[in-house]
Amino acid sequence: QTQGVTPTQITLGSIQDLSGPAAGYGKQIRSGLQMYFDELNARGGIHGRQVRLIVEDNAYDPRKALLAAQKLVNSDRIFMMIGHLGTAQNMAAMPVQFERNVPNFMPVTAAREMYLPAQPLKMAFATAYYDQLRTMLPEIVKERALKRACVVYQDDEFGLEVMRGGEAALATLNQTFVERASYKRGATEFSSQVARLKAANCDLVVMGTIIRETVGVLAEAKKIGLDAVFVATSAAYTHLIPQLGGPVAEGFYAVTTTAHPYPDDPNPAIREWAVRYKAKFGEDPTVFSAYGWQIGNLFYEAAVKAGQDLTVESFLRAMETPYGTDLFGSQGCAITAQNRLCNNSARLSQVRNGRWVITRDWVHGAIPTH
Amino acid sequence: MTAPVLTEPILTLANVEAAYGAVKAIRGVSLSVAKGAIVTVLGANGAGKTTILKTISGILDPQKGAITFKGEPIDRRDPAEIVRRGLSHSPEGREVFPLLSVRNNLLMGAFTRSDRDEIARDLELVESYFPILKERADQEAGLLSGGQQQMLAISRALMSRPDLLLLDEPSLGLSPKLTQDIFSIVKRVNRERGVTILLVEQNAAMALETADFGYILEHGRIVMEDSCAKLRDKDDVKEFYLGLKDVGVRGHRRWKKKKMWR
Amino acid sequence: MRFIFKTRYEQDINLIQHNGQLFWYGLLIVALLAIPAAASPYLLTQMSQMLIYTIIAFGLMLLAGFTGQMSLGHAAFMAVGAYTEAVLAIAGWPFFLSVAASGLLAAIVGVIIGLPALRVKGLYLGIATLAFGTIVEEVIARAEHVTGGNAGLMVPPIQLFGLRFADGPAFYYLCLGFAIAAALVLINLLRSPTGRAFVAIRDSEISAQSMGVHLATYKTLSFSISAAFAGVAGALYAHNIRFLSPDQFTVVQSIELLMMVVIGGLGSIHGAAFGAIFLIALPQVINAVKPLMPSALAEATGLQPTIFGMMLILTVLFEPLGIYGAWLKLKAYFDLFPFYRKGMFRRQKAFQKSDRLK
Amino acid sequence: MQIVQLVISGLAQGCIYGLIALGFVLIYKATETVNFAQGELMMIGAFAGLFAATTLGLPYWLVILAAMAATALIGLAIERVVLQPILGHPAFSIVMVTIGLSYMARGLVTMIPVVGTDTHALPVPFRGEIFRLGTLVISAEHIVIIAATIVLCGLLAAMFHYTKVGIAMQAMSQNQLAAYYMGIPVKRLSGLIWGISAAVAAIAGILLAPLTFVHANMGLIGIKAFPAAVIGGFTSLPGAIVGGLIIGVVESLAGFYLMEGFKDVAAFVVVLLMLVFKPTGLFGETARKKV
Amino acid sequence: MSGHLFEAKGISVQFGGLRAVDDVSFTVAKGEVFTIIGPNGAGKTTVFNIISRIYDATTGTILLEGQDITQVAPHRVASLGIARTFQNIELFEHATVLQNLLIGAHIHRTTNPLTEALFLPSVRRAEVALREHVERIIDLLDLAVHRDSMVAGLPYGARKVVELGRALATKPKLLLLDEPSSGLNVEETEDMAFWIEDITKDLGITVIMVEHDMTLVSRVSDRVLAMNQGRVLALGKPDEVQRHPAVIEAYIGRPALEVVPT
Ligand SMILES: Nc1ncnc2c1ncn2[C@@H]1O[C@H](COP(=O)(O)OP(=O)(O)OP(=O)(O)O)[C@@H](O)[C@H]1O
Ligand SMILES: Nc1ncnc2c1ncn2[C@@H]1O[C@H](COP(=O)(O)OP(=O)(O)OP(=O)(O)O)[C@@H](O)[C@H]1O
Ligand SMILES: [Mg+2]
Ligand SMILES: [Mg+2]
Repeated sequence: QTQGVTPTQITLGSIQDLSGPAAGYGKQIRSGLQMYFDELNARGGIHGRQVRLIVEDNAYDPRKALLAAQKLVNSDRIFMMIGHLGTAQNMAAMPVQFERNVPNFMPVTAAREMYLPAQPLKMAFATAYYDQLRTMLPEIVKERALKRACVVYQDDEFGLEVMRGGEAALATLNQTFVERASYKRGATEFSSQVARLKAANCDLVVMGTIIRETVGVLAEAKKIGLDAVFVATSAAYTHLIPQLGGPVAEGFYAVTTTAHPYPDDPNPAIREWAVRYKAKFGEDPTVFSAYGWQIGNLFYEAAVKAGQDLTVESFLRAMETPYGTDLFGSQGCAITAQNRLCNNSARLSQVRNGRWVITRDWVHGAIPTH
Repeated sequence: MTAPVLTEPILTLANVEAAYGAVKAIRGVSLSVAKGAIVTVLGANGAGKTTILKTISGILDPQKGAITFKGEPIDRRDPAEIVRRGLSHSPEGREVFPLLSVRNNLLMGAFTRSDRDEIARDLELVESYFPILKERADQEAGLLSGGQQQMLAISRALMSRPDLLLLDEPSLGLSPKLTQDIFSIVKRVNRERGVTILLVEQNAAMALETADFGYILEHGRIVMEDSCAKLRDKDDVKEFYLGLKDVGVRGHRRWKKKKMWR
Repeated sequence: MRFIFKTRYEQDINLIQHNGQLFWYGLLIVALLAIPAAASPYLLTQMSQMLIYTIIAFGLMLLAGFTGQMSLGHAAFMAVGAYTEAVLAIAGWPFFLSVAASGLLAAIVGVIIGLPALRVKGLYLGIATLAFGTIVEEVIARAEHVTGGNAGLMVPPIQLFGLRFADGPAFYYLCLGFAIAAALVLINLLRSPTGRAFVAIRDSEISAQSMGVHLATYKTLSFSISAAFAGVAGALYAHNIRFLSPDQFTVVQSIELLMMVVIGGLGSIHGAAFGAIFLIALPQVINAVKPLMPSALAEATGLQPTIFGMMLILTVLFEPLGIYGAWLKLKAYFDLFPFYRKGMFRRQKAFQKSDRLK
Repeated sequence: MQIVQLVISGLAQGCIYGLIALGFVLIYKATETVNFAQGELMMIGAFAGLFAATTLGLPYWLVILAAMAATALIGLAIERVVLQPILGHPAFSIVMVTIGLSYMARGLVTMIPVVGTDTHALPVPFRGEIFRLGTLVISAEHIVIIAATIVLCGLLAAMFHYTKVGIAMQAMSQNQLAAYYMGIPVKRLSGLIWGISAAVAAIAGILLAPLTFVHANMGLIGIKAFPAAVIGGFTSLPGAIVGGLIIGVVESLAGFYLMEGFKDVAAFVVVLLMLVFKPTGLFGETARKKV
Repeated sequence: MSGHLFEAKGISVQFGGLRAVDDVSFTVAKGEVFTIIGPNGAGKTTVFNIISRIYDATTGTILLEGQDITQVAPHRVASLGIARTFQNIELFEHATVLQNLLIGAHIHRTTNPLTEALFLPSVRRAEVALREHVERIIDLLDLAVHRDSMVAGLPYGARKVVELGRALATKPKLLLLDEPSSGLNVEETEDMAFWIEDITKDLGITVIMVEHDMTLVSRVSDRVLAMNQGRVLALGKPDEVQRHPAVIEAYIGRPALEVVPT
């Protein structure tokens, strides 16, 4: 008998930040997942099994993530960990899961450790920050003929990944960063960092920043007149950037995978989905809601393929077959024994008139092998 | 000494009990202080004298009994409110504001008043009682010597122009000369300003000479009450509180004689 | 009510004062030994975690409760212990050696952090330790080649006598052993001159000094013992968590540690243990009662911090002596049973006095 | 020129630290406890301002007044409900209560439906406006912050030194028992000072909002304000501001000239040095017990 | 009894503009009871604070058994054999009387933290020995009833005794008593006199005392030093000093009050 699977129910676990600094995201991922599974259960579930989702809070603290993972794995006996948010948090939780043969399914973090080193129980969908920049940055640099690239990054694993990705991208062009500036997570004041960038005469600033820091840096840059192209990863691709930044966010670039589901999206299916979401949760969906929904959907498709006899093995076998695009236009999923990442594609968006606009469609990155 | 006209009591305690946690400190104390009088409470160490005063000024809540001040109940009230009704307390252990200047300490004594000129006049008055307070007006009170702090505490209590003044061992740590001064000041304040005074003292001789009426407290109970003139005549008082035996309290005996209150 | 007639001074010194105590502590030990038989693996990890925090609480209680020195940087000691253990375990040191090294290194850092205590007190000391804690956290994040920096560090399981002590009953018993040892050390110190010197410093530095207590020595000693406890606990913590990153040892964590001893009951050894139990059990309890709450509340993001804060406030408000205080009252109630009087534990008015003059 | 620009930015940021530190010092001077929830009061003030500006659509100056009033009321209420019952208990207990309060405030704010865990922007009339002085750039936000700080500090310092109530507040922090003996309404003054320092926090929150936005965790900046207060001596209002400025400038310069990571610990290094070399801070009085 | 146990040579202390102690010299012989009297703020406590090294003397030297101790660290004073009590009582409030006394015996510890952590048999033996030492003091001072009470709850008088006991527990050669009888009534003052006699006669401890109760002073002191405004006013036998006109003028005031029973 597989843990977490009964004839009538599949128990899934997820860990989100529900009270810490990333609680905004955590809640939206939870809502996206919840919406998918509620609708799925109403449709009759998977082979007659209802899906039960247990969400734990990690407050964006790896220690709490670990305890939550222990609880989900050992006490709630979940079948799979799904859509877990945060790099360090996943790193802390994975050993506990793997010891009990509980897969880590599509964590919401674009760190390479989510699929490397390759391991059957790891499955990831998020193009790594590293790869996002490696694929996208040379395109911009060449297009705009930029000469002096700089980086400002959050001083943690996330920021460092961005910085390394940028370095790798520049290496292909025989460039290096002319200035680097970092800040500690939670920082609110960036004058000295931006002053350094200005002093270095940067014309491109790669940003390993998330939301408030992104806007903070942009505002400070505008203030002291640092005129450069600003590019961030998908971590900064949220509707909050134009909303908070207002005019200072105009022209800012971010690498994108799933596009933000605006309520007036040209795609009627997405519009209709957004209406359902708003009816259920009382607020407009965000790109994180979409991630949650996409992860739920991929789980459903694989679990259906795995058949009536749902075990970890049958699920993993089903996962290693190709999957196509979804409601949000994903580039499908092609996981193999060696490659545990769905795909390595990304596109580029820019803030124009207060909303995100895709400026360059999918670029397919190389299949990661490290 | 001529007994002052004893009018209605300004303060009465009826059957008051107070405790620190599980330790009962005073048990069923009843006393009354006539308006305009000087009343003293005598008692050995730990008898509960300080506790009585603390209970009156609201620092300690009584467990039982009633306290009336100027005809109104004041038990279980906020201490600050009781003070505003015209009661002032110079506590055991001085309790000055250590980091405020001497002058500000005195002004805090007049916190409840707003008559600037009168306050200035009272300030001058207490500074004339204790010139050192004027000399050291700008010094932090915490750096005064023990006796100087005592003078400050008494003066500060006077600054509120109380109707009833509670004095807890005012002569503690004062030089013999100042001790005499203190008692004459107590008398003057009482006579000239009509302030009623409840006095707790270890210096029983002085207390009995200064006060009109006295209570004797043992183990939290009042065991004797009488006018001071009469108290001074009792043998036990003479023996245990005044030390009026030829050779000390107990002569050369090292053991203690049991008190027998008659 | 129990009356104990003492005939020899040793009776005051002895660990166990009477047979009743012997019985209850014996029972407690038996229960603790029996837990692995009944508990699920998850519960067992939690129990180990609880024991680990008990060790920290013992140390912090010695410092805050008995020496009167406030520490807002205790997580730093834990971090030093945890990282030392991780690094040495990776280097293949035998466990008992590496854990000793962890305690020792934490103690050394404790001495350094204790140095400001020689010049500043109370609040200032709190800020100084907070500053130190932040700096230690930053150093760990920066020393990437040793600590793995912000990327974190995986900790290998303990190998002892060829056996794996990674988790389950084996690791639990290991923690239990350390916790009992820590309790004994603490009790022993407190009933001897060192412990009394600590208490003296807490109550009046000026007269402690005139009694010949060298303030600097004893304050740093208290810091280092306390840090050593936290260091050893940190080492165990590293194995229990198995993944270390600097953000596990922030100021917030330090504050939670302090919260633990306050809720448990400052100035009592029992209180330390109660506090640790509370800190670990509360999130579990909240999770357990979540299904009973209206879903809007149960899913609210700020539920846990809110309840945490509320418990802290309620404790201080209604039971300043913490859980231990409540426990004492309960005991007194039963001891005195028919004679219990209502006003007995009524709180008196209290008056604060300046800490600036001590 | 570079250095001047850095110093200006540092000063502006330092004023924010100073304003929060001012709140610490106010409460410390009057009650000798440290309010760990000061940062959270600031957060509440910012949210109150946000509500006034967006939902009620008030003009900016009214937003400030409304936020001050609302936060002061909340401060008063907090004092009344959780602090008054333990007034007089050891400072340590009260500190723990304020820590509890800060947890609760952070948690409860996220439970308010519209607010949640999101980040919000407070509309400000002078947002983004800058003045240029040669190559130097000063933003209107910073000028407002600096001016507001100086005025507030002056007013409050005058209150403490020259008014009866101000002296009484100092008195009650030094010896509460004696304060009662003097008829000082300790409870009322304690409420009053909480109200005032909450109002100051609200100002800090509104001034900070354009720089860091409004969100549940914005109060954590309070951790940096501790060193500011300590450097100033913890009992001196101007000291708090000076301490804040020092930290702001040191951070700004350290971030530019020193290696990575120094900016974040600069405040703490400075405070440690201060405690080692001058434990009472720049303006603190040396209090020594006389025996 | 040749040679001095203690000698102060020209000591002065300056606090800002105030010269609290001004060129004071005196010697104390072994076994003597040496009393310092003087008006409030004369600098008596400051002299004690210099001897116990809480303050640094601005000028002058202090010698114990001929050895210069002007510069020793404050915590070393106890092991040199000097113990003191405080004017305002500085006890360890949240410890029991027994623990207070045991802390007093701190300098006689024979164990170290390492052996204590393990509570080796040697620690147990040492603890019992310390306890026996302390119990003798408890017997001497009649403190048995308070042995296990928290100091915080004791009445003022009892605390004075505990403080005396704590000072004795250090086994001093020289005991400094700052106003031992303040706050005590006649009977308790009497006890104090007996104890001071016992301490000097039976334990051979030399006593320097600051005191305002002239009866006690005359009864126990061998020599008296009168100070005023930091300077020496008179030095000699108790009755000589008490009759000294300057002393009467500054300190005693009119002759001690005689309470004549009417
Ligand atoms: N804070 C306290 N906690 C517990 N018990 C106390 C406390 N204060 C006083 N007591 C007890 O209450 C009793 C009365 O004390 P109180 O201070 O009123 O005595 P007193 O007559 O003023 O003595 P003294 O002459 O020493 O000042 C004493 O037995 C004392 O032990
Ligand atoms: N640390 C200090 N700073 C400033 N002045 C001080 C300090 N210590 C004492 N003084 C002053 O020195 C003088 C002597 O004080 P001291 O305490 O020695 O007096 P004392 O003789 O013991 O008086 P009392 O009998 O009142 O206790 C006083 O005027 C006091 O204000
Ligand atoms: Mg008394
Ligand atoms: Mg003196």
